[in-house]
Amino acid sequence: MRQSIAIVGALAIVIGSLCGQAAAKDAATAEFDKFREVMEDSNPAELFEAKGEDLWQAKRGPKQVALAESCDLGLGIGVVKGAYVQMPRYFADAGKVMDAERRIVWCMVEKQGFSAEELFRTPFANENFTPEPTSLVTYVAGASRNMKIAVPISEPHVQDTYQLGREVFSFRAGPYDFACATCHGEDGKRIRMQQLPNLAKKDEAIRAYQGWPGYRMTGGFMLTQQWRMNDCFRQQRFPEPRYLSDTVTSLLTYLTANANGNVYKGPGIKR
Amino acid sequence: MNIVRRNLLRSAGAGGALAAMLAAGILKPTAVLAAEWNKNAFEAKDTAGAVKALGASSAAENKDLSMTAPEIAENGAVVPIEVISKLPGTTSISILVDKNPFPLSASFDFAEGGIPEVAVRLKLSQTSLVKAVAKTADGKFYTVQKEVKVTVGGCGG
Amino acid sequence: MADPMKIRAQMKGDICDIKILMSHPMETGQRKDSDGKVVPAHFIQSLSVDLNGKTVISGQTGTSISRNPVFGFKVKGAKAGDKVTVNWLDNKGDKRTDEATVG
Amino acid sequence: MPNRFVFLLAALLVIAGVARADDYRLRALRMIQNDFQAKGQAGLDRLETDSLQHVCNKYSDKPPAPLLRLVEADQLATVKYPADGRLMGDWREGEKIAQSGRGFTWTDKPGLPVGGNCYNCHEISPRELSFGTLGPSLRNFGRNRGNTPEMRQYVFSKIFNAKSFNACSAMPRFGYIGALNEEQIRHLVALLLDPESPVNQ
Repeated sequence: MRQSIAIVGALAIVIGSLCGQAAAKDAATAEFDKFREVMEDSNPAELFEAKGEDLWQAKRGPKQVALAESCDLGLGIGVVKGAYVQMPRYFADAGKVMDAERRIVWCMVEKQGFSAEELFRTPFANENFTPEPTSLVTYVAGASRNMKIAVPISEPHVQDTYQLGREVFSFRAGPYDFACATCHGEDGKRIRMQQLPNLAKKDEAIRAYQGWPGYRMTGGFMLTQQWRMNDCFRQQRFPEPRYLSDTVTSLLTYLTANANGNVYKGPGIKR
Repeated sequence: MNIVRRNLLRSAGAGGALAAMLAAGILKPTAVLAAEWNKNAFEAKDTAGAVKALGASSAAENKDLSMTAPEIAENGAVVPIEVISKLPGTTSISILVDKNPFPLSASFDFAEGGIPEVAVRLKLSQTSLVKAVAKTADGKFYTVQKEVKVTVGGCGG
Repeated sequence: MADPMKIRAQMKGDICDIKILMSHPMETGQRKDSDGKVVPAHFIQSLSVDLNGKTVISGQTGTSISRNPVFGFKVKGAKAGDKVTVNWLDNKGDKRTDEATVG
Repeated sequence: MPNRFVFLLAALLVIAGVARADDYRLRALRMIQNDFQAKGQAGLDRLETDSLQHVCNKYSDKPPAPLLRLVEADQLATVKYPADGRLMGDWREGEKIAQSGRGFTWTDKPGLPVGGNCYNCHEISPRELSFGTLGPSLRNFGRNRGNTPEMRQYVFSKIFNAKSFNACSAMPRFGYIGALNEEQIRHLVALLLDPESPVNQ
């Protein structure tokens, strides 16, 4: 009995991948791809880049200091161009490996004197509200457009964080037994109509990486990589990862370093 | 002169004076914009009503009026639509979403220099016909339409 | 006050390609917020594109235009260095004017 | 002699490598325990792995064959069949359950009914174009496999506890975890096997 089921099962998989799927999938996917370029050509994310640039330049916070004159994103104080594609990286002043959003918030708290508690309370955008770090990340990301991703993976702290990220990626738990890898560990899969890049592979990880920060068509607001990780864990039926936590940074280190060598084309526009 | 503006002048009942004010820059452009919105057409609840309010009685299909629209939209909240009119003397292009609560989505008027080719992004509440209506200088109307399917998204369903 | 628009005006041959991004909620008046209350309609109703101070395209819009609207227009008779001005006005009387130089 | 030396060195390296991987795994687990917070119905207890999850995590979803058979038998034993023996419900209801992806996230309201999530991963009815491809296509499932009592029992068991047939399958254990009740699973069996279901048209 068991054996015959297995044989029939295998047969069904073969039949499925030969006919049913192929036709329907490809028509829809091809249609999406055709309009992707149109969407990317005029991406409302640019509106948030402009907002972020203003925030970066302005003297703000209790200390009335501009990030442009105080924040080091890894390439020297105030240097924005090219910084995004070289993060996450290790920051000796914080003693941590940090992704872009984590670093920006660190600068806002340490250099400008903003309240961490406040920034952590509403970290993600909604229809009525865009957090300042979101606009700042979008600006910083946009300043690395068309540059090669180069996470300094041979740096020991970054390497260590990468290895931890790989473990987080494949950790199965929760009521549905899901890991990140359950949906993002194979090539060419979809959930409903959404492509699921295989985050372990260079050419697929880049697709996930440059999607975020991204302008989300649903709702029409800007969301960051930190949000993407948070919402993946929600759909994974996990409890909530803390904003800017080591776990999220490790995952971002894993998937970004996996995309090393590709040219960054974001910020993105997403369904 | 721009047709919408001409209507405005007529309805204002003092065309000459208003035109003079406009020319003198006394009325800011946004004040003119405010007077232009065609409430009847935009608040019509069906396509037929909206088209009528635009002044179009019958509209013929013509190969010189074309529309680019996705057959299946990735997201109904943002559907890219492009309408191109090669009809000589095109003065306006209107775009309607048949199944939306208020079908009329946008209406553009072209003055000298404006090419009748527009790209917009629309919300579609469900799978629907998207329709464009173009008007030419001789008062004739033309139309083109395409169906856009709206799909369910991933995960949450 | 509303956030600035992003306007790109680029000559392609003898045609000027204009792309406009606007920052606007474009509320339909049908959406409910997380508390179940209807969010009042708030949308751009009119816009105009001027080339060197002369209106070349004017538009009226309804609630079907997507949030943070994107428009693409084409204009002839322009050249590099010309000024493109875009105005919009919404149903609450908010408005915005921004300029770009044709490149 | 040199051969033995190389062999020894290689063995040591392998052990060191394994030890390091285990070390990262343990540290990652500790980091996760530290970095999550309960939200809505998603409590921290969800980070504790049960025996099945533990095995799949430990062996990266490829447990050795004897263990695999043991785990699968263990999972199959959790399947509770309807007392009245009825395994077929209404495919129309099944289609609705298959469409819904709701349930168990921290934004979902706790309790039943939750959705089957089926279209997230499977092609099912030809009328629904928006389907995922993580799982195999189920188009013509009943037509290809036959609407036999054995097949009904297999489909019921598979939906109740997918791990009964493939220990580290990506598919959740819908019945076992209480996401879908007996009645809902019956409707899904009908969606796949009923000759009237669009799946088989």
